[in-house]
Amino acid sequence: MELRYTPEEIAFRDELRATFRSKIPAEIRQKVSEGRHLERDEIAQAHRILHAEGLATPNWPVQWGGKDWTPVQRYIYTEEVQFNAVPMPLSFNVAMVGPVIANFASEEQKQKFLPATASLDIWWAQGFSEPGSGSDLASLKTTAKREGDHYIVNGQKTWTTLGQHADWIFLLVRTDPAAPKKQQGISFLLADMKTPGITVRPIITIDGGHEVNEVFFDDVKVPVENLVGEENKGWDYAKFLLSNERTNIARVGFSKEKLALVKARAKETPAGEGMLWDDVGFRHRVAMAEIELKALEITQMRAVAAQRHRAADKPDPTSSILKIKGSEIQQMATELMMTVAGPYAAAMPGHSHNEPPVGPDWADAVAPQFFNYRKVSIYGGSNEIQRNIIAKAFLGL
Amino acid sequence: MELRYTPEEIAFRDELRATFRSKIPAEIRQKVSEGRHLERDEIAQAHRILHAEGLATPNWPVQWGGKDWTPVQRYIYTEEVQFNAVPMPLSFNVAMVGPVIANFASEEQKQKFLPATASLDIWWAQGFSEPGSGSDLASLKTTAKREGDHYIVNGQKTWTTLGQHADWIFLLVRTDPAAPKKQQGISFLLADMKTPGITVRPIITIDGGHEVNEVFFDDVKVPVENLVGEENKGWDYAKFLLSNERTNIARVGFSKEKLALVKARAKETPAGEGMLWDDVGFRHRVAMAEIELKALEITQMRAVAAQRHRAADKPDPTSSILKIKGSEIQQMATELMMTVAGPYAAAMPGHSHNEPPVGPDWADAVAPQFFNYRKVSIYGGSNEIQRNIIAKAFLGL
Amino acid sequence: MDFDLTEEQRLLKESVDRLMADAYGDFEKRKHHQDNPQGYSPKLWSQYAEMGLLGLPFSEEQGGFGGGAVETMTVMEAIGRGLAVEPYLATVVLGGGFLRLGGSAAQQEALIPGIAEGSTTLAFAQIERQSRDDLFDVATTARRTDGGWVLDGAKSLVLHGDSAQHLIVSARTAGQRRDRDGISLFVVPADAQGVSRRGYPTQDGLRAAEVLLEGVALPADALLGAEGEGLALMERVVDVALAALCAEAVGAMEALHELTLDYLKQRKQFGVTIGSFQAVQHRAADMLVALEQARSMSMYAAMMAENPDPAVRRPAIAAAKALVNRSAELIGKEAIQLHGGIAMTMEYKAGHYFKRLTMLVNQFGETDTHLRVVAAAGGLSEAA
Amino acid sequence: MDFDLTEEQRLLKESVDRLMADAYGDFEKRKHHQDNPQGYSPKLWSQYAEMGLLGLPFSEEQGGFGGGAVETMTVMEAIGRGLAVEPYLATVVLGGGFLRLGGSAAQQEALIPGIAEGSTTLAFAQIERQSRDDLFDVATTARRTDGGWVLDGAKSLVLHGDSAQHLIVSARTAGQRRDRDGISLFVVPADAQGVSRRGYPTQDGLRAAEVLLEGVALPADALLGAEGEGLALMERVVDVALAALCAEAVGAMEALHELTLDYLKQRKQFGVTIGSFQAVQHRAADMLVALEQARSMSMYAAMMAENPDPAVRRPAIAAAKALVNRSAELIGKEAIQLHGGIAMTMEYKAGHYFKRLTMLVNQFGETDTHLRVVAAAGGLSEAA
Repeated sequence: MELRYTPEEIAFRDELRATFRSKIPAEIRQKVSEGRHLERDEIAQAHRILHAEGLATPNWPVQWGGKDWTPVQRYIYTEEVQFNAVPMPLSFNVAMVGPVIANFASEEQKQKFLPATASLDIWWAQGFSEPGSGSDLASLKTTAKREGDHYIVNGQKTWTTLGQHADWIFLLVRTDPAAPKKQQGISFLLADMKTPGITVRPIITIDGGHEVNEVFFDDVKVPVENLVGEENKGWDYAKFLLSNERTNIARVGFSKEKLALVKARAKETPAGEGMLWDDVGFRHRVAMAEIELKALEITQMRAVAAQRHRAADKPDPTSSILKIKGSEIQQMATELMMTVAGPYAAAMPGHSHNEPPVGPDWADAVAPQFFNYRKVSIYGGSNEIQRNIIAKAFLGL
Repeated sequence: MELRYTPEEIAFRDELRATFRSKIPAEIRQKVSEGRHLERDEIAQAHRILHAEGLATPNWPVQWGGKDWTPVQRYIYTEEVQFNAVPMPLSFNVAMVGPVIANFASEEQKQKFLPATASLDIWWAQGFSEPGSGSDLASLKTTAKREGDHYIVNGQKTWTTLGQHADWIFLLVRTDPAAPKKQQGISFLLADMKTPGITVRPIITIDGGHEVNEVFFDDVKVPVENLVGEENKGWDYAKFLLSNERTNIARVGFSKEKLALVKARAKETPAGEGMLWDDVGFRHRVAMAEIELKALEITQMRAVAAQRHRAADKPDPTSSILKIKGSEIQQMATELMMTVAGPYAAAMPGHSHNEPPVGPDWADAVAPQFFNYRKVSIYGGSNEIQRNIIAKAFLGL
Repeated sequence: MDFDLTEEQRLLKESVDRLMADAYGDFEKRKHHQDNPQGYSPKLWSQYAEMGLLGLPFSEEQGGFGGGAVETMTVMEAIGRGLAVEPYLATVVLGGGFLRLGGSAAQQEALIPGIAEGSTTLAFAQIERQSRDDLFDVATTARRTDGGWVLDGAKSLVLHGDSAQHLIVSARTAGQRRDRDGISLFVVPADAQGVSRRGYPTQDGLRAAEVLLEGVALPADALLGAEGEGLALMERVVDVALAALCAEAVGAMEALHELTLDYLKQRKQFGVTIGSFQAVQHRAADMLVALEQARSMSMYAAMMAENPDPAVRRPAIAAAKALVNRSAELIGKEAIQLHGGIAMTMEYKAGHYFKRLTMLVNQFGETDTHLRVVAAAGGLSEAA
Repeated sequence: MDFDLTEEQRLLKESVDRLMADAYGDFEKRKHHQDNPQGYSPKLWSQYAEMGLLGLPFSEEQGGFGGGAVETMTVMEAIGRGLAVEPYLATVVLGGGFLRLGGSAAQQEALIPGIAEGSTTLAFAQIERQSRDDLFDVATTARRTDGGWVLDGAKSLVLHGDSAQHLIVSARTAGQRRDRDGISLFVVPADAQGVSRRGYPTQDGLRAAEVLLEGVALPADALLGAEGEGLALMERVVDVALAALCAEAVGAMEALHELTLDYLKQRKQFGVTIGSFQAVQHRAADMLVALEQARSMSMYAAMMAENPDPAVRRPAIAAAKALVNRSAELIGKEAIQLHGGIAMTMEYKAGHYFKRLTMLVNQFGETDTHLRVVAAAGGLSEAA
């Protein structure tokens, strides 16, 4: 039993860290650190830098630009991306549709899509959730009817993150409404967002950000050649896709970065006779958050180390634990930051860049991130769904 | 809207307080305050003193020794009993079987039982719970078969508090096993504990105390004249009985007394460079407990004041709230006392009275009370049942 | 002991509830109100005045209707339920509180009638760049001149300070920045020479302003209350405001809880309403417990808010706010979680309640600040 | 990074688990063990010795088997699962820890072989009437005499102090009661003139003793470690013990969680198993989350426990204990609540786990004490 990284792993980490810090523009990293939304160009710029460094798609098959990393190296990579406030390479491309195409698509599709997906020449959106589906994803209603060489797609997707920037969308559609189970009769399609009949409508979230969208499909003609794998087998590919989020689910690196920032800012925030950091109650709250995070980090590492002993396609019993605790700690960190900002969190972000900030420079982004981060216990399988999974699958209740 | 008591109510309270403090022996009140189990004689002595003062059965009909008090006065009475660490008059007599007899029994039964019940010449036990019933009381299995002038009772009761001291027991039995609903076909019987076939077996709880018992009924002959009210209507009387616990359910007086003691002891407990009371973290915990208790007290008072507007037999929508919060605060108080006792809570109560205590005189009773008080969120309808009630009856879920 | 509203209070409640239902029942209307330059609807504000809400807490001699903290509680609860954006707290509770409790007869005569009829709005300018929530942390100075005062300094996050006609400003007339003595209060016309303001929206949909005071010359009678003794008055008025905030929070929590219950009864998942899941039911029950505890403490705060003895009043109000904060946090977060994604959208009302509750929790000091007050007083005394 | 046990460790785990299953699988046997005068079974203790558990942490030169903190963790987890009452912590972890880390060669030679073969038991006598959990709060004195020492004082709650042959006693050789310097440690034979002991059971079914030291004359070589520098050694050994307690807690929580799951699957109410209620399921899931977090921190503690640098070790161990405490409180209370009445009875095992966990939470300092250590160190450093 050994908690420490090997010297090779430390060297690997240090090299990544140096690359991230030297190559990714400081302004972008600062925006991420302060919890501000990035522009399309900033996301694309960071992604393309990582791609140029060979660091955008490490989890892909080597022949398509992936790395033959160990589970520990993959873990270190994710940690360091988050800890250094680097924008994650676009997950719809890198963690979702890319691996599905690499594993299940035709050779022709791979050639057509994978290089452009890796380089972000195609920006993908995810079309899974629907207004009525919520945590019951398989209840989706969007239909695709085969007519000659095309599917005619009708329906609505929602919570489509960054869909306003997307060139293409991968989506689940119902191709056999008569299938006996709702998980059957679903297919996995790829569609060009410029296809007539696709409309994107922004959803503004309570933090004021435009991160998600509704996407409407009105008699949209999708060529049959854009079907991935077999018709009516789409649920299998979706499950594969969703299970890929696993190693990233705890977001330990994010919380580490955020708690470090909480401490740094608390040390320069006057409160009472000294600094906020001198307040015992506050320090104990931070300490408890750091302790929970340390425990989560080790729980995560245990899961990573255990991958050696498990077939890649077997579900990881700890992923639900990582999701629940990880989201709780991320929310705890944004709450602690609210305490640091104090009354100054109340001001809205300046409408003009010429206006001086209210309170510290970073304070206006604190409340929006606190609001925004309520999502982390809702999306990706809500924490209630995770508890159901634990109870049924692992506790046998 | 007026929170304060009227001058008359304050005079009433002060009079009660003076009576309790002057009449009930200080040693008994101290044992209650320290959370120690009382002997049979101590409970009986306190009960009889209250009875002599006319203060054992205030909630009974006036003709049977009750008081024509307002809801506020009744509330003050309960508060003061608890706040002054006076043993409650035996609830099986006073709050349970007495009111049932007074409301539903025959005149003959009233004459026979009520005076002796009030004076504790009969010590009653409650025979409701059964090993398999738990929170589903109506699933009880103990049977009573009519044979001539007797019922023949067979079955087992459990959690029979202080049953080891009891002269008589009131119990629910199934007289019509064929009734279509489990709540039907239940009768309410009174049985002399000396009747052949009744066996009492102690249950020792994790605090080491002997508070509860199992009671076995093996062909026990109970005269038909000991049936209360109508055969097969026992569930109605049981519901009436259970609803009588309402005004006492929050136990605000208990928690007040306990938190006052936490503070008093913390002020004389050395910790760090000063006293434990000087520790900010500890004081904030106590403050939060006191605040929750103040809120509960007002919630309780609101329920009491609202009794003016409600028919006496209508269920009180706040009683489940009072039960949940009241039990949480009682447990919080016993936990705070554990912190005050610190390492000295670990020692078991001295086996001989000649042995000097380990740590402060009171420390040996702290852990047993902490253990014992886990029961308050379990009994009397567990907090889970209370949440079910709130959800179904008041939230319409 | 009595928790009923009087007949008058009941009528007041009914009419404010009706006003709020008309003005905010359709959630689109709120955005409409916010689109006005001052961030709220002057027309609606006139309706407040017509209903007598704006003169409510002032005595009849002062030109008001002689209402007390219970009346304020009633109005603020309705404001909380409606998620209203009018400057009732800033003008009537805070500004009005300073006039009622510390203003000279002349100041009262000059301003209260205008408040009552809706033509005068006020704001309390206290927070500074370094002060956080410490009322006594005042760097703004007031220098005595011939027959008057000159104020210099900067104030932050002045609630509705961008549209108020008069600001109640805390300024130091003696002592060091964090001394408890030496703070004085001034009534500053917003259009006085040297006052500049920058208004902006707050995270919860209200308005606030940064206020710069550069050599603002004021007459001698601009001083409100006794020179150098402003802290005690501020604490008193802020306690009144904290009680009002407790009531607003209770109204908002109540509405948010109802909204959540409605959603749980309608929304289906896996073929059944999500309200039929027991884990969800228990959490909705815990929200009710938290709401009722908060309601009790809001009543407690109302009954204690006008107590002039700070040794009795301050721990009581602090206790109320601490508990209301805990309940607001629980109910706010649980409401969002039980709703799921829909509550994360601007279009739906739940998120806005959550945002208002979040900001309200931190208004005039976060929970630990209030716990400190209670603990420093040795806890809550037995006296009810 | 590696969380697997080595082959030897796996074999160790299997054999301790088997021993515990034999000795404690039937819960009646525990009472039987406790009925012995020393509060545990000497026969079972011999089995520990035969299996090599008692010599485990000592180096081979010292007469042991060269195990480390991971081996101790493995044994303590099994002890926690079994709810075992043997003095492993007192004798091997604490007593053995002092000998290993601070004892002279002569002291090691004199005592370690006896420990390893099961004939020598030890106890750590530290707590005093006023000290609570402050290791540096020592009123007991050790006076230097010709060629030796004389000890005077009283020690409380000496775990297994009634049956131990030797006590490791903290006593002040210089300075004031709460000075960090001037504390020395002594090996005191329990039968030395002037030592009197009163043994009693503890709330969790173990044994402890009050120890009176009246003019106890000791030879010069009774001093363990450097004169006046006992605190650093105590902190080091107590950190090893805290790591062991974390492991014991994890074992107990794991067993208690399993016991609860079994009950939830069997017990029926309203016609169905209570484990089919979703509210119950979610709470059982939260217990698992708490258990796994605790397990991670117990591993962390094991990996940090032998680190000689207190600046690295102490915050890490304190962090582990703080988190294990939180988990133990949650799992203990929830296990009782989800069981209901049955868990309140002496006859059923769950309540005994709860009692052991409750006492364990407070052993060597409650949660706040440990949070203070972490916060004082500026938090947990990034170094894993």
